[in-house]
Amino acid sequence: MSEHSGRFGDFGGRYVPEALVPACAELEKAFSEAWQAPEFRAELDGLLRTYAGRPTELTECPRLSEELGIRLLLKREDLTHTGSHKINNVLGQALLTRTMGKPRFIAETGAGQHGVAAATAAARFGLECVVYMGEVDVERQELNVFRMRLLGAEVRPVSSGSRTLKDAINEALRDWVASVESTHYCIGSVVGPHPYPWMVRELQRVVGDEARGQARDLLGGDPDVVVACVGGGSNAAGTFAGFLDTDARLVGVEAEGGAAVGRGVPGVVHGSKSLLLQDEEGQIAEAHSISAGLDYPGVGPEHAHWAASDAVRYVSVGDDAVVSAVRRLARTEGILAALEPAHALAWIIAASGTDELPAGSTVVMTLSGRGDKDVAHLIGLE
Amino acid sequence: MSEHSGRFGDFGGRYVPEALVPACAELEKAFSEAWQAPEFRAELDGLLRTYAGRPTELTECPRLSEELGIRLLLKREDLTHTGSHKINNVLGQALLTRTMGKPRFIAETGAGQHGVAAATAAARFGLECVVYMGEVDVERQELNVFRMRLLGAEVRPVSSGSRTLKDAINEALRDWVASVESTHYCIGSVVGPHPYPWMVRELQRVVGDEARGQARDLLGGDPDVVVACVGGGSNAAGTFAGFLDTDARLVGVEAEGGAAVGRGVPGVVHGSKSLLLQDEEGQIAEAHSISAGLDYPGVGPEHAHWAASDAVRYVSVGDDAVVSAVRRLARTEGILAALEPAHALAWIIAASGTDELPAGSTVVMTLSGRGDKDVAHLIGLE
Amino acid sequence: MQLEARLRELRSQGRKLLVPYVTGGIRDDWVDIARAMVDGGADALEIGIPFSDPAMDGPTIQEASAVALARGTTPASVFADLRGADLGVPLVAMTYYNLVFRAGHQRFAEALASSGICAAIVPDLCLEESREWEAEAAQANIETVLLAAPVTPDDRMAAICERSRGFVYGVGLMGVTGARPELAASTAELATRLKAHTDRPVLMGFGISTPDQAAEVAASADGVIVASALMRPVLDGASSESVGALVQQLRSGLDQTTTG
Amino acid sequence: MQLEARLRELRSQGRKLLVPYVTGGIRDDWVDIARAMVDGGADALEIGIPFSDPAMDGPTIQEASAVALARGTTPASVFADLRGADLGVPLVAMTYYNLVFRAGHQRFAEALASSGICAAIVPDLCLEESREWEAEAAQANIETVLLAAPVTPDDRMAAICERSRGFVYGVGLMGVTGARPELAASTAELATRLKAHTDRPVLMGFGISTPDQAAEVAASADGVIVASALMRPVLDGASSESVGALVQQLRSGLDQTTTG
Ligand SMILES: Cc1ncc(COP(=O)(O)O)c(C=O)c1O
Ligand SMILES: Cc1ncc(COP(=O)(O)O)c(C=O)c1O
Repeated sequence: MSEHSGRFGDFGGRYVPEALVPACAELEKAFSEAWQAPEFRAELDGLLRTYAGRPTELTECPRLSEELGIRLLLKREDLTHTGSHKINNVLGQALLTRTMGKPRFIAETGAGQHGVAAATAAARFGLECVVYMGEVDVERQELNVFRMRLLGAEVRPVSSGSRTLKDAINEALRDWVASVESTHYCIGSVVGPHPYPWMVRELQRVVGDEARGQARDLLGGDPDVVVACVGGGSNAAGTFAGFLDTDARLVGVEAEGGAAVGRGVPGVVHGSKSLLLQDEEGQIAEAHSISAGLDYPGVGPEHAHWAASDAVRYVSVGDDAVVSAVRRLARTEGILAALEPAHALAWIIAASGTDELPAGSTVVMTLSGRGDKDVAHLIGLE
Repeated sequence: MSEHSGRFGDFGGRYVPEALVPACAELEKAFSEAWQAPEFRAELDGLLRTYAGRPTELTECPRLSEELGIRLLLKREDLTHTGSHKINNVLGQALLTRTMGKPRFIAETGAGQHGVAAATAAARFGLECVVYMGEVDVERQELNVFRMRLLGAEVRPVSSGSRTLKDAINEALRDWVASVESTHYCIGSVVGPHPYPWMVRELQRVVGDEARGQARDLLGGDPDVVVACVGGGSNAAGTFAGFLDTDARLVGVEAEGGAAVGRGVPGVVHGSKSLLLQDEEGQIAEAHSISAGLDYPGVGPEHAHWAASDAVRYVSVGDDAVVSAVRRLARTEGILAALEPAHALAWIIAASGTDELPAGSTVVMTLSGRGDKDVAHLIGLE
Repeated sequence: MQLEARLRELRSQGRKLLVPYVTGGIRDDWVDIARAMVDGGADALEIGIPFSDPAMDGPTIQEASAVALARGTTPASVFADLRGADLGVPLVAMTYYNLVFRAGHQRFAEALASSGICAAIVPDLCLEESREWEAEAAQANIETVLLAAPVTPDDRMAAICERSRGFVYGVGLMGVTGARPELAASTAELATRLKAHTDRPVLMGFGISTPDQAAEVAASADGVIVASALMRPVLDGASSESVGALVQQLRSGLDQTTTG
Repeated sequence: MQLEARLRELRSQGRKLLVPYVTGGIRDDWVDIARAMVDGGADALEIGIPFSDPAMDGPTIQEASAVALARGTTPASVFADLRGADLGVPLVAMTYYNLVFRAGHQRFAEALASSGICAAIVPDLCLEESREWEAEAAQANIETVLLAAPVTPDDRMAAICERSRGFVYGVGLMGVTGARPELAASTAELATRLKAHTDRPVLMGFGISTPDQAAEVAASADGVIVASALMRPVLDGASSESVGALVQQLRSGLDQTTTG
């Protein structure tokens, strides 16, 4: 993997104040070198394997598949340590933080999964950790707030703007610009200024690479369709990275109220150019999704590029379908999905038997995380 | 593995009303046959691997090990599907339930982990599921109650007696005796009438068998000490089963307020003879532990036998040490242990550097489950 | 007084047998309640020795046990209360095995005997586990009543009938103790099967609460055991006399069935 | 009026430059506030065009932006308010890049120009990303002010000073906008470095709030930008006159520094 330009077609870039330019450059260099260094790769692989529980399984869903008339395989990121794909990214970034000699690790979080993962990696490497989280999310993902605190992280509730993920990112950037010399900002998705979108996709591609191999073992070939949910887009980017050069159709599923690809227009926020929910003037719109992790008006720039180049098809589903998808998977397969990946499932359920997903299709879906964090919220809906 | 007598030295047996004798006999036969049948073993292994995420890792703890002056390896049952070793047992029993042609699956639960696992297996196999849980535990393990409900199980709070695990078992037995022809009672630990203690130990030995192999790869030999927490004793039994024929010293750690081996005397409850906290007359005492899963006045009969024959050493630790052990592991290694296995860790922390666990010892500890279910409770203590 | 001998004698007189149950120590006046039961026409009494974990009992007997224990009832206090009470009918202890095991078989059996109890029911001791106890109980002249359930297979039922002493306890339904609105079909079926297996008195219990139910069961068995239907009013504060009256109604119900 | 020309001219008169900031649309009377600032001695004004996600701003400017947006402020409304206001000093727009990008570079630049604004600061456009905008802005006679930070390396600083128009904005500290009790040591250091690199006016901003702080900074720079210290009272309801008085105090502070 050679160095990356930071551009994905018309998207990407590094839209940051001068104060952050050196840090972005330092990180780009550190990652470029590390990613080509066999020792770094070996250390990361070792951590992913012996600490985080990789490889994760590709699980058949016999009962749900039969009901839907397809063959559904779930890539089980819910089985990783801390319970979502976010761990893949943070372990890589924590290693880089050590390489760069920084003692402090900050993160933003929406669903809390990235915050928990970041707090986890920070504890494992003895880094000081602060996590920014919108007040709305602090409430609806209480369990994860507790987990972060037990892991020794300081959780700072963010009360500005929509008090969700986008505001947490703003606040993390504000911290970073004031602390950049001692602090690594561990962004949780394929968003932000270069090198983040590229780096995070590379750190997440283990999901897609594993899934492709496992699908070949199970199916004797590539699946017909590969589906993942898209918030910032890291689990999807990591998944799709493994299948871009196959014939599989790739589908990214957004939350209806946060469909940056589906309903956004080009814009620049949080350091890169991408598709963005915004008004006529360019004010960023507030996303609205039941899932904190997809409650984000933007999307990673590579997704904007994949959408523009028709490499991936993007669709969206609403909250109600998502909640029933969680219940349906729980009751048919005994797997409690997080609300975020339940978007992917909701689309699969709706599309099964239509031209989108004809009977007999083989489908690989990334189950990006487990639903423990969401059950209190879901029960409240009953 | 040939049929088992149901006796472990002076302990074990089948102390049940006549109404349950045929069901116990049927189960014994079904398990004996299945356990010798390559197809059953292959199906179970497949489920454990592709559904439940086995094998689980044996994780080094570099920072905590250094602090303690030992080499600590954690057997990561927290990384299994549903988050504890309980899944190993329920998948086996769910397969047997299918074999026996029963459509209904009932379980008792303390910490809720067994209940969640049972509800999970029931969903996966399309079985109706009812879980009995003491009212005290319903409160302190709320997350798991929600999880069970989302999985389609009915959770029935038990208000009799101490309103914890022992009373949940009583209530499950009451259900079973009234429904035995259609219902399998999926006991969650190495307790109950024959064949349960034997069967559950066999279903859990995958923990110890894997750990032994992994320890040999990592250490080039067997560990000095193997430690597991003991409530009913299933994770410990499964772990120890893998090391009984090695030179490793085996240590079972009970909760101080539920130390059936440490402070119990022989008695009979819940279908078998074992060590039991009870008064002079034989009334069962109430256990008191911060961890719902160890809040049980009895222990599996094989542990009573291992204690009597000095095959395993049993110790106990108090609530405070357990809570600090959870925090310490979280902050040094980024791993959030359940309160139950934190007992094992608390003992290791206390024993490190003493004659019990001299500097340089290699220690394998079973981390039987993750702490998500406990964090709300722990934060409440702050 | 030997239980089995007495029951056979009564049966030979054409009488249907009535064995009411009382939880020892359920109230201060529990011995008066027992006496009222006798006065109401009981042929023998089942005395529950309360246990902390009555896994085979339904809500009523659970509550009765808990109430008795909360009052400080112990096996020793039950025995003490009975000693010298001279209730005039055979007394059958009913308790869970751990109380027996903890005391020691011999000690427990002797304690029963010395308080005037002549038989014992230990519902969580199935056939395979009870032999030792049966032998040591017999040494102290305690008859061990064994239980059979609707699911008990024939060969096993034969063994139970063979080894049981006092009577054979037919557990009329699959379930725990407790009054139920309808009599389980399994009750009569089991009674019929047991009667075909043995000449020993066959008494049916579990789920029998009304005089009509008692009469119906007694059509195929030698008698009935009634527990929850009597303990419910006791828990609710009924006087011993009114409990005696309930027993009397059961007695009348049974007496209608009496075959010449 | 061209910004850089004007600032050079003032500097050549030995005057230390004062550029107060006002969030466009923060109140109904925001143009009056701007005018009071001019009356108080401002040499130019920085006009904030509020953005929903001001990631480089501290609490005060965040609040000011949120308040302005809640009042319905848009770039167009700010431009409309300014058109014909004739404030008598050069106006510099300050906004985040998305508002520029969304409108289109050319359209945005022309809108600035037609409302009498002559320069722009876009803090999230770093050197690599700003070239296109700079060119299209220049076409509309809009000068683009570039920023340098304490961590900006020398080579980069040279390029910034080279390409910046209007003045060079020295971000005096690593952090977001906002008043601070103490002046950051980095402010003077950066000013000195910038002055060594360029002959263009060097104005320092971020964390300058009192006349003393302004005077201290002006010892090594050509002037200061003051934002949060002025927007805080505006948010708290201060009259435009009293804001003008604050500017006047800053002016006096600077004038003490004035070197012949
Ligand atoms: C389980 C899970 N899936 C998906 C997401 C969305 O992030 P991304 O789109 O970067 O994968 C989150 C974010 O918190 C998450 O927790
Ligand atoms: C994580 C965990 N560990 C241990 C236990 C105790 O059970 P056992 O002693 O059978 O392993 C429980 C019981 O709920 C549990 O949830």
